[in-house]
Amino acid sequence: MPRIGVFICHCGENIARTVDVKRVAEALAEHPGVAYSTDYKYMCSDPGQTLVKQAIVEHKLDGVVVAACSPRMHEKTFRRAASSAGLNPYLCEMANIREHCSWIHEDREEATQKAIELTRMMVEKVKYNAPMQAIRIPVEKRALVIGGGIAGIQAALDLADGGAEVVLVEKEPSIGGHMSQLSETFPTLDCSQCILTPRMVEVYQHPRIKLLTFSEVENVEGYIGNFTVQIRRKARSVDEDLCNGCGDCIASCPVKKIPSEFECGLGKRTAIYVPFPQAVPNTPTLDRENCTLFKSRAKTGKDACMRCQKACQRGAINYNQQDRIEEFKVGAIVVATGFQLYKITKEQPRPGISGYGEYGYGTVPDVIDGLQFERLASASGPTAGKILRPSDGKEPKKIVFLQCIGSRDCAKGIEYCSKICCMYTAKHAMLYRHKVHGGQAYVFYMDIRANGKGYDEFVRRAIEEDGAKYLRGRVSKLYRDGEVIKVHGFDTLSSEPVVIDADMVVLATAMRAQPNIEALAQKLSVSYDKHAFLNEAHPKLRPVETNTAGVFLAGAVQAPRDIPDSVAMASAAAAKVLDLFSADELEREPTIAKVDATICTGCFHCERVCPYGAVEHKEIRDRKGNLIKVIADVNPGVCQGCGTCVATCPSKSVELQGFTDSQVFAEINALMG
Amino acid sequence: MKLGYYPGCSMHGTAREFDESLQAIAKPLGLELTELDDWSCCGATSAHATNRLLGVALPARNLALAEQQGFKDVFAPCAACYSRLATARHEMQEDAKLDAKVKEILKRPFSNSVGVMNIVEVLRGLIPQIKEQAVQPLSELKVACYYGCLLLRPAEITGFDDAEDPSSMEDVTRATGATPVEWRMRTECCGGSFSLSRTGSVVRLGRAVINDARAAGANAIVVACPMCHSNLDFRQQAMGQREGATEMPILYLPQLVGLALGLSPQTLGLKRHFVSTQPVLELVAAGAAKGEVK
Amino acid sequence: MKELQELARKLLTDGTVGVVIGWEEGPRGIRPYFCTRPEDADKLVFTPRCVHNLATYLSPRRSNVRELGKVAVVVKGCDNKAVAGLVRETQLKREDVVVIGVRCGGVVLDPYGPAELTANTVADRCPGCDVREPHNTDHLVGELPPPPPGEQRTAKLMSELEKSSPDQRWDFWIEQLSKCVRCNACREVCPMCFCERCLADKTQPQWIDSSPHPRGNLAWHLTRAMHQAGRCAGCGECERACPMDIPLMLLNRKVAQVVADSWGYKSSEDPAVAAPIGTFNKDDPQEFIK
Amino acid sequence: MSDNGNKQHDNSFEPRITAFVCTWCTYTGADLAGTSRLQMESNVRIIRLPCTGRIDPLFIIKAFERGADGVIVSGCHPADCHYTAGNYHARRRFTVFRELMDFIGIDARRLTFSWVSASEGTKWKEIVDETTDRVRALGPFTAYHNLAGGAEEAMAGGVQ
Repeated sequence: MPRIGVFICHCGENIARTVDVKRVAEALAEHPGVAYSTDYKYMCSDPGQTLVKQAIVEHKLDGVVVAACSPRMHEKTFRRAASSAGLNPYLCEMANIREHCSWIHEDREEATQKAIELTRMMVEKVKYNAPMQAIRIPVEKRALVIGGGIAGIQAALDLADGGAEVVLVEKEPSIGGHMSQLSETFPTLDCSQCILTPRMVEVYQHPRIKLLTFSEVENVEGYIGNFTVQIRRKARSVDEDLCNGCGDCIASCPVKKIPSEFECGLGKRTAIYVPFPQAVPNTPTLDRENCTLFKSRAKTGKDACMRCQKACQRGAINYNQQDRIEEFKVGAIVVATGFQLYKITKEQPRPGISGYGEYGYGTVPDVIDGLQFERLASASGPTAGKILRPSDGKEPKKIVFLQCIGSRDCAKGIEYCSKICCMYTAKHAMLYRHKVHGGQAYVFYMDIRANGKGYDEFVRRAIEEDGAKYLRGRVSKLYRDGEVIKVHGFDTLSSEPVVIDADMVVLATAMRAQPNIEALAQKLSVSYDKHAFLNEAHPKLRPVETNTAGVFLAGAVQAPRDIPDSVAMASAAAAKVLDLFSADELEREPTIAKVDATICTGCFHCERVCPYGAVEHKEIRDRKGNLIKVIADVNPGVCQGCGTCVATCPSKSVELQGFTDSQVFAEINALMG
Repeated sequence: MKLGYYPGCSMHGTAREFDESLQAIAKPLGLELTELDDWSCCGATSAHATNRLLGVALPARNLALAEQQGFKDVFAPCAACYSRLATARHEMQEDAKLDAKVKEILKRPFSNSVGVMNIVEVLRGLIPQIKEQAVQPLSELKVACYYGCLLLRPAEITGFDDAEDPSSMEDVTRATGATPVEWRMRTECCGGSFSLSRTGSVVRLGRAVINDARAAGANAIVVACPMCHSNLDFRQQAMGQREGATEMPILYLPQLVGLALGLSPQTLGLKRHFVSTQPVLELVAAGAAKGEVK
Repeated sequence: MKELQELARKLLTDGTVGVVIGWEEGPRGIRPYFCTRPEDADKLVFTPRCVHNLATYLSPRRSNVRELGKVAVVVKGCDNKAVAGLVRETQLKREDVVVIGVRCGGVVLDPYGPAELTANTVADRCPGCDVREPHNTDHLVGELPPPPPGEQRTAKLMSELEKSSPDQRWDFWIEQLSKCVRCNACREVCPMCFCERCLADKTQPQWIDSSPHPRGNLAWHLTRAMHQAGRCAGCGECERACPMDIPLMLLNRKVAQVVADSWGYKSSEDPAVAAPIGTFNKDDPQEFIK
Repeated sequence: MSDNGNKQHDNSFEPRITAFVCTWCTYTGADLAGTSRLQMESNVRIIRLPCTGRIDPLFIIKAFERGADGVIVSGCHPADCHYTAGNYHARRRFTVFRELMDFIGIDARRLTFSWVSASEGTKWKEIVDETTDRVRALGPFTAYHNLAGGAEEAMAGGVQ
């Protein structure tokens, strides 16, 4: 006869108000197999847990059912309590009589009856619970960091400084990300390059960081502690080991008019190029799409030009370089792939998102986006830090900033706030005023969201010291009228239409998820929201973890983030990884599938349905070594415990520990009441 | 394309030339228009301004007729009619209570299955046919495409083009060989039904529209709404086009298409306007003289 | 016939196989025959009375068959789908078996009954058959006879049943299934029932009541039909084997129809064609889910 | 035997409904309904499983055998499965099973299949209330419960 203890929680008044807890405890005391049944005000409290522990010892309990809140809330709590009293933690289950009973029913009689039945069901289940041991898995103490923006750089450095090996993968030719394009940063106005480039160099020089630029994640297999990742090293046509970064090839390149991605189209670059002077590594990359040689190859099959090869004294230029795949074993993955900016134009790459034709972006040259303004304001930018109109190079005397371009606009398909635009617009207004004395900046905003340390003070400074005129309202349209851009807006605070003759307009565009991030997320089995931002495991309590164990998030891949947030997330993710690496082995919940070798016929339906590829083929041989049969075998490190194999197996020769057929059967049987 | 044709009051009255030009281009473009039997008022202006239920029930009656008469789509060339019919369809879809109430009033079976189309939408769908049938190059003609308000708004009801930055009229115009100019007042208000009650406002608004079109280099304004036409054409005199400013001809979109198809000004009702369309016809002739006639 | 016998003799003589599984004339009619000696090859026949699906002897449950050496099996197109099924589900390595396909013009309902193939005697799976000439075989013998006569009776019965009310269907099935004596002939004859221990024999927990009463019978036959989804070769052996004449193929056909309508899957002779259960499309139909 | 239990019964009947739900979406959605204090019918008993992929048609058969008048199966929306694909496999499985049940003559209205996400507490309430109302109108599933059984007949006798 089992000896099960039943503990009915009042949850203060939360349960006891609707459920007659005394009656539940009494009813359960009569239930076969129940050795002890009681109720208590707060089971999760210290005395409550003590009550459970004492009962386990005193009544020699071999199973515990706590009827209280949702197991999602306190299952861990009570299993720990059971464990400390010497009972295997997996012999403890919870009946949910709060969320699923007292909170959703008013009738006391009905609720009490239901609570009794729910608790009985769990008692019946526990009778079939088996002691289980947490699973131990070895850990590969090397981390993969995907993305070499500020978040990836921070994570890589923290990890490497903490003693871990790091593989840092960046898809562009240089690390640095969006931050390297910025002029100054809010709220301190310190130069972005000045604080970032030393970090980039540190990454390059760190003995424990392997930096792979112009590379992308091809494939990910395995599980926490034991991932195998394949990295595609894209052919940059330049041998990284031979190149010394002298730049002779760049000087020799005849194709000089390619719009520079780094300068957001405001500057030009050559076909063989480094994106910006401080690039890390300082190794040029050949843009094959624009290279004369490759164009000629595609057209005539013959190589033309070859000037860069001739110019290179190290013989580092290799036109026949191919993409190659490198494989690494890693124990954890930090995803720090960042964001892209919302496209303002009518044509949108993603269905469900629409642009703003009425803002003239792309047709009126002096309407630019925020990142382009950063390049204008940057000392190393195309105008050497002078704010000049792209159309005629004149200094704009009146400038209008429009916030929330794309953000918070359901009609455009993006309802979220991009978080950084209020701040960088204030910064732009300030920088503008510092550079164009006597200039006037206007800002159209919906709300000012300046909720960081020193942020609101910063916006106030833009308004009060630098005289930016903030107008609360939207702009309906703007168009070129001779020399000026007529900006038609509405000031909702004075309830008046406003028309501004601006020399230049800057649109603060929304932050969007990276294109094709879904493909990477799928490789990592990480879920994403409808905007393709990757999902954290818990919005409050597990903000940098994902639902895939061993995969962590840092920066704007998860949601719009500014630099301080991204860095904080990166350090948090690094700390999580170092925590993971601090032990030689990992412990995991033992809710995994197990095959009964005696029954399995090896039809491998289980293998077909397993989302994780956890089912392997195992040969069963007799003593002489003759093959008897090939059966399924579940790799406990890979199995995540969904149980799809169990429901699929025709002969029921695979079981899911913790949710066995016997346990479910017992629960269904208990329905009889 | 077979469509149920809902003329509304204006097509048989002040906007006769709209109707005439539409009928004239229908055949060559393969458009089969069958007038709804027993159609009634769409509820524009008075009804929907005074009584929401009536404002929906009136157009719904016409939609129900169309459904009964077996039409998949109703085509309402008048922008106001289009707006009312499309609004009724939309509101009944969104509001189950209203839907039930209106159906009760209608006293006839109605499953709200009929689509509603406007003139721009219909012609946009016929761009390949227009290009194919065009015999008269309108290459000398620069026109300002004027959308006004009702065709595009509210965006969730009309939905056939970008309400803030539309392009469909320009697309149709390009198909005729004429050049659409870039201008800013395309979607501004013409004053609408205040023509009689607040003529001054209508004149002021209309003047801004015409001036901007002229500044952009347009030889004519193309409209898709009888109200817009009336306000811009009829009120031009009151706008006092002065000091060398010439009059601005206002054409209906099917008139422009008809010109490209080589139809006579008479057939297209081009003689019915207050502002002479002669300058337009001269430019068409100039274009014909320049280019080869197909 | 001669062609088949010659082939079998050759395979047995040159040691390619240890046994050719085919059919022979028995005292009461046609019966399966395990031919292990070249001199017995003349006993092998193929007539419209060769109803049995011999693929069932390839199942790993028949380990005694494998003791005879490498197996050659004679299959009709329908039987061949079961061979493909066994290969697909890793119960059989294709290279471990020599598949001799016979061109078929249909078989009768009963191997011991009249030999003449008419609309009345034809087996239900035959009319409209799309695999009268088997594919993916190692050998293909015989001339292609004319197509089978008659029409599918089950299809008609199925559509009648579908048109009736749920209560009528319930009454029909409970009446039919009440007859079941749980002899397990349906399971034993089925080539796709190859589990070492059938779920119906599992006692901890006992999902399916083992004694022959309507409740357990219903659970058993529902479960069997579910397990056949996308796997049933459609050979009809279960129904033929049933001593109580329960129309079991009605269930299998119904399931096959759902599988075909929902995901466009038809049972195939090609082991490489993925079974519908175990795969999915993200946009599979789901009207029934709220 | 002819009474399939598909007919209108008097109002005093309260159906027993068993819900098999996945822990990540629907169970959490039901928790949210609780946290939001959404009042609903008290006829549903939830059995928590990791994933809809774990839910076996046998569970439903057994539930009806053991006295359930209706069954709910619910899990994560397509593309939201915590295990990436368990719900897709479940969808195929139950596509067949539901049709089969219908073919056997079990009123499909006794079965509810739904996707309820962790944030859809309101939808869960609607599923519970709607299923309860529907099954209440259908009456007790006496046809199934009364199917002759073996030794357990005595046990089953407690239920109509």
